[in-house]
Amino acid sequence: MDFNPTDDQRMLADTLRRFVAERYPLEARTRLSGAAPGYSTQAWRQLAELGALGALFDPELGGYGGGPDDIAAVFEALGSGAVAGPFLASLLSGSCLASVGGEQAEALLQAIIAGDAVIAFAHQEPGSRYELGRVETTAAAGAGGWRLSGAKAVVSYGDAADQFIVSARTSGAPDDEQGVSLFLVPAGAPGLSIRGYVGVDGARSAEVLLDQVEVGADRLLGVAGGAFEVIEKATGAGVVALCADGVGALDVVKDMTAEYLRTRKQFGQPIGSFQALQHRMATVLIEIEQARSALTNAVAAFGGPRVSRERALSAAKYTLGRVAALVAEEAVQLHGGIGMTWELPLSHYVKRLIMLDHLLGDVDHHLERYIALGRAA
Amino acid sequence: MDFNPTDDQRMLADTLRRFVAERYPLEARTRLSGAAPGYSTQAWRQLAELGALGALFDPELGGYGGGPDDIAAVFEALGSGAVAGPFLASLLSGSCLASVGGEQAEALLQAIIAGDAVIAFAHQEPGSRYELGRVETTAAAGAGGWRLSGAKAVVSYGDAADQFIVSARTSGAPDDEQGVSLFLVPAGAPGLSIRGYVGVDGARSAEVLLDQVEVGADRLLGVAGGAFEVIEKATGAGVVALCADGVGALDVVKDMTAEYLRTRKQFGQPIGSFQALQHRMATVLIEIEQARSALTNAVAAFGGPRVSRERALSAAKYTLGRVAALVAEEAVQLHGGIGMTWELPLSHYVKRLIMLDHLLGDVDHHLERYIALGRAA
Amino acid sequence: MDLTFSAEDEALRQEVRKFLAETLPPDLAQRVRLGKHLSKGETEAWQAALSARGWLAPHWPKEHGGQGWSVTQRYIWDYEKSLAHAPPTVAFGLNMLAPVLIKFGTEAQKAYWLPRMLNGDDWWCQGYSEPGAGSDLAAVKTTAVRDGDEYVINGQKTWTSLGQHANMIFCLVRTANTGKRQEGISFVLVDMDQPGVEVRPIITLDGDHEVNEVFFTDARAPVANLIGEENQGWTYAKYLLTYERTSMAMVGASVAALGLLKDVARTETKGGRPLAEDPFFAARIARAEIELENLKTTTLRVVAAAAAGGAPGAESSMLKVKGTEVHQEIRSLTRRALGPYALPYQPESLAPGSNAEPVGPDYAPGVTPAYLNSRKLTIYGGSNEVQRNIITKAILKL
Amino acid sequence: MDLTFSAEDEALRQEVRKFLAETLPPDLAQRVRLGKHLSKGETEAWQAALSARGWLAPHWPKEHGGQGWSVTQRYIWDYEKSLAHAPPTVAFGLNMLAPVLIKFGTEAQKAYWLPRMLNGDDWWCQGYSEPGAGSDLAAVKTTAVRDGDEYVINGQKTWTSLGQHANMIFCLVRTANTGKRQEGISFVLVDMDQPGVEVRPIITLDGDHEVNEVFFTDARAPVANLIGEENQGWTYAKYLLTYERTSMAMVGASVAALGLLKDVARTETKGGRPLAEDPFFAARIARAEIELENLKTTTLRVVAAAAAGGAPGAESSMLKVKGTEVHQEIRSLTRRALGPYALPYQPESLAPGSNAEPVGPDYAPGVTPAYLNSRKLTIYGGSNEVQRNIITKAILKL
Repeated sequence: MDFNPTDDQRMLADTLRRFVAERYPLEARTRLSGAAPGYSTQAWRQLAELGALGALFDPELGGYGGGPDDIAAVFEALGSGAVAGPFLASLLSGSCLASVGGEQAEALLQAIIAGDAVIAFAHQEPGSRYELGRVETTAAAGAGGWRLSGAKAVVSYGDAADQFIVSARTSGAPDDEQGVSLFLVPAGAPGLSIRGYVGVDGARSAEVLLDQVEVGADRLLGVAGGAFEVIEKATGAGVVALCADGVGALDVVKDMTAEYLRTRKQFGQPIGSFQALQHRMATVLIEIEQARSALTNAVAAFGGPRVSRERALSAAKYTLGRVAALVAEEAVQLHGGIGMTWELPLSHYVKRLIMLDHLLGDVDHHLERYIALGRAA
Repeated sequence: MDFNPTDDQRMLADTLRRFVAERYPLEARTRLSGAAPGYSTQAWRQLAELGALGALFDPELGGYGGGPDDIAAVFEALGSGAVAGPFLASLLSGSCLASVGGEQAEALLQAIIAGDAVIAFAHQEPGSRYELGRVETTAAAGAGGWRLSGAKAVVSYGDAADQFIVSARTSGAPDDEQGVSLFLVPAGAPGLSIRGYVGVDGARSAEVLLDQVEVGADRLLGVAGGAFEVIEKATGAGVVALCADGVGALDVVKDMTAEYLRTRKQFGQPIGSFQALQHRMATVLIEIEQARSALTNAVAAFGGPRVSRERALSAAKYTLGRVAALVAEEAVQLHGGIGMTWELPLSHYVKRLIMLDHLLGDVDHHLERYIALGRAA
Repeated sequence: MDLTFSAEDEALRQEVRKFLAETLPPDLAQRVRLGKHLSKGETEAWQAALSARGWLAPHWPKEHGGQGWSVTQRYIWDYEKSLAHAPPTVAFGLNMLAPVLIKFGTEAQKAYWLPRMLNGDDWWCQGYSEPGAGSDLAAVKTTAVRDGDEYVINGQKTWTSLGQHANMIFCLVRTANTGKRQEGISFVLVDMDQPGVEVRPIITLDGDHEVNEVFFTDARAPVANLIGEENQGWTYAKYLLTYERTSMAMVGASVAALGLLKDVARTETKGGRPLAEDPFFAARIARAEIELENLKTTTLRVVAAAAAGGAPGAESSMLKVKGTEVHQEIRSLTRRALGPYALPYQPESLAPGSNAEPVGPDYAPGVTPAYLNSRKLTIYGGSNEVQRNIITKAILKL
Repeated sequence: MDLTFSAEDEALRQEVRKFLAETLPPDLAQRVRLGKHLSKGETEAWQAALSARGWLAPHWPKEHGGQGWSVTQRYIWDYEKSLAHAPPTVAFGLNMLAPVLIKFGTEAQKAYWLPRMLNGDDWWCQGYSEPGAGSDLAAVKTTAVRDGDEYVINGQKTWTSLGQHANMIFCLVRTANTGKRQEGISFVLVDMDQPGVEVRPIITLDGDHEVNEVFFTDARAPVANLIGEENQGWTYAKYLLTYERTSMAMVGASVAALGLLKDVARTETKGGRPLAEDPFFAARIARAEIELENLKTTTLRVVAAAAAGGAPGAESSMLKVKGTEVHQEIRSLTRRALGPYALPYQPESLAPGSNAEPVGPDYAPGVTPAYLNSRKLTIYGGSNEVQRNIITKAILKL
């Protein structure tokens, strides 16, 4: 039993933290987020060189990590720096490419790892909420290829992407898990329109419309109609990443709040000496440990059989959603008025923690999923 | 707008409180609860003479009250004294009798009001949980009467009753709202067996088995198959009573806890000076006001159309269940070890408040019912 | 027990509804409902419409241009306005300064300032909080030094809502340093259109510019602008803080917000069906609705007690705590209801007069900002922690 | 990161399971599962069976008859025992006094008392709390005055668990009144079979007789029964309080309780279907289960840190707070699950050896008492309020 990261993971995390703190400060990132691509492409390249992307993928595929603990180590470091950028997008797309395999996919994966390509994962739709199997975008087979039509919603870094992995229905009803396929679509494809915007959490996303977008037959990734498993797997990796990101941010918020309680004085004494605040801070500390444990459980179950893996993932995302909201709201309240201000770095962590619940499924979605998976088991 | 009880209601409540405090102390009641009937029959008669039962019923039926605010005034006084006895049973049965009307019913009602008869309401069954329409006990029509068979669960003061009002199915499936009928069954009827016991809240109840119990045709109360509305109405009155009982008990628990915080010293100061406890006590105080308001809402909606009436009743029972558990648990915790002891009067109020949720529907039942009624509206 | 309003009060309610139906432009109400920001002009135009009807300050005595409404009538008025999504009136002059002026001001002060409020000549803001003071209002450091018939003011105020629009500010300033901290504070009206007053924006969590810092550098105010007696300002400040506390329950605002939440939940889908039908989410809404129905009655009980002459003490603190918590919960649920579309940050859609096409449904842009903004409710106006202290101390009398 | 137990630890787990399967009578396990009370004899017989296997005190060093198990091995042992619904061993001697004896006792004391514990010769109880002291353990008023080679003891202890069965009690007594309150306390072993010791029952909320008051009136203890040095008892008491704190997370007990809850929810019906399928109730169970799964890992992280030589500080307080809250929640849900059958009070069904026919399902009699009894968890063993103070102070270092 060993709950510690490996030396490699620790070193990478330290390197990333240092790079972000010294070379890529929050202020600069906030400024850049206002327009596409939303981040410093130079810093992106440097982060890739440091290994932030390679660590997300298997050595067989050109990476040097790829385990759930590797993913967690990278994203915890990113979360503690509140770093925005297409990390999650790269993980999701990269995971899909890794699952389907083949020459084209592997080449793209290597481009992602090198920081040369940004591939967005265009799966979620305006009406799908967090359901993985609900896809209304269609792909009709035609001469020599496919024609895609539909709308994709809140696609992470959709306005920074060179290409998209687009899920589309090739058969079945809108909520069938079967019948969903993945396609590679270049950002410049005729009929594709992209509306980018910054999110409340400082990361960019985009609405992506596909109006009769034509792609060649070779742009189908994997088996037609069989993408659900690939999507679920990628989403699982994404959930680990978001939970780790959340744990990283929680630790920072904890430290900021503890420091504030220690140093801020009111009625002539540090506010941390007020017992009512102490007891609430104790809850914050306890729940952050629970969140960390939930992430650990998800990492531990990642390599196991589907039901226990997915249940642990849903339990983790549920826990992180619950704890992140609790801690974010308490941090603001314990800071008082100053906690409400944009200028304070805390606010960026708080918004990120709150928005965590709106990415890849919220607490209700994952609690219901946890129950349903348990019933099916 | 006037939130105060009438002078009559206030006088009656004061009289009841005084009687209970001076003539019928908790200690005596606890001792009596160990065996049937579970209360002092002398005190019961005196309470009837003081008007505790008459106030629950309409003047047209021989009472001198009968409004939801009358019911609330009586039960709030009883709750503040933690008085056990077949008050709820009398209200439920009396409400049924009042609904069906007729000579027999009115005579029985007058006997109840006078304290001469105790009639238990045998409706709930081992598998019905809190569903009003689920009745598996059957009544088969035969020559000159009915034959009843089935099991009735946790019948309030079933081992103190002279007679029972028994719900039984005369047609339909086990969960049909239609097809339920009410019968008057004497306690000594052949085939009727009663197993009485004291409850955690100090009130007695009984399991009642009916094995081919025969009653005459005249013992059918109201229209065959049409009892659901009567039962729902009676249960509504019961919900008002329980909520008022809870509000009465909450106020006492609040006072006991405040007194304890004021007088108990630890680490050299009154524990009420510890801010963490102050803030939790503030929550207790706020939520008790919410519970009182929920009762007020139920009383106000009682005479209105069915859906708004039943929603307000369910909202009130839900609120009382939530607040009662919160306050009971906080009261024990704020008292510390001494709050865990049977000897402290607090413990009896705490158990009563916790058990409130197990009578006539718990928080989940009533929240779901509130939602379902709103959807149907 | 009688929970119906009197015939007179019900008649007023009908009159209010008729007035709102006739006077409140539907597109303005819709903008308020969706959390869009109003321009200074829009707020002023709405206040002028109220003033024309005599209802800009109906809680004032008739002699000062109000209607002398009872606490019940004011409750109905506030509630109906919120329900109709009417723009909020700017409270600092009408609801905060005016009662102090009426009670403690000179005849000249009343005669000058009150009609100007009704005319919309002044936009008032509040100079109470100072940096680092938080809930400790008596920690006033801004100084006012007498110089002939003027005060010379130096220092800094913060959390000054809508200060960017204001031309006048009422301030707590320190005029003496002897005795307890609560002594030596004075209550002074300061013109903001002078070189010694600088307003700097504070951007809040939600990205909005609502509050400000106000810096005084040798700013001047005539001694005629002193309210009441010098060094007695704490008394007036406290009076202001205890005035009209039932409004802190935010019942009307929460009923309106709950209406939006239900609309969103009926429109958003989950598993192909309306989110409102999902058992988990329906339960979340139902719990909030029940709490709000209870709170409404708790508030009315305090209103009724106040109408009968009782002075609400700890009760108003209870209303503040529960009311703000319920409101936050409703705002939080609306954010949840929105799903992934809670994420896009769309300040351009919220800007006054904007017709920007929203990302996601039309109600999307305002939802997360309203949630984030609502976090202030438990901090300001006496933080909920301070209110909890008050609530328990009132019963424990320690 | 590697979350699997070592092969050696896993082997122990299998060995434990085998032992429990062979040794623990199923009807006894069922009685424990349903919250029935065990007789003194049943507990002693079970302890004798453990002792025969050498596992009554496996956490003791081998030289004293233990197994010298690591913190991980002890975790596995405790967890598996709970899961199998084994009767709890009486902790006061084995887990509380013994570590103090081993660390601070004389050779003679160790040689005499430790084997007697393993033999079941003594039933120990704890004399720490005093009336009115609550969480303030240093407020010791019971006095011990030296009289030759004996102490003469006067005073009162309370909350003495299972004192009615005990023949020995270890006490904190005041031997000096100078200096700080923590000074002048001594740690003494007192024979209860003497006229000066009287035990009176305290009946708890659930109607059970578990705790007692113990009165000392000129009771006597030989000076040979003093542990360590006179007036240094506070040191030993504190050592005892920090020893083996991961068990306060109650993970095994909560997993067992959750199993019962799920069984009840599968058996009880709502709307004609198993309660476990009701969305609300399923969510209640799932939330508790997830918290428990998280807590399990939080506990293992502390165990791993302790195994690596770290001394748990605020972590054990966190485990205590969360563990007791999770356990209470599970007990509360089980009560809810039972519906109307939570109401009957059935002490006769819970009495040792009883075969009384239960009212309602067979699991009914124990459920509400277990819920009520669980309320003590957040009060004793250092109340959760005291633990929260510790947790935050550790990070704030104020």
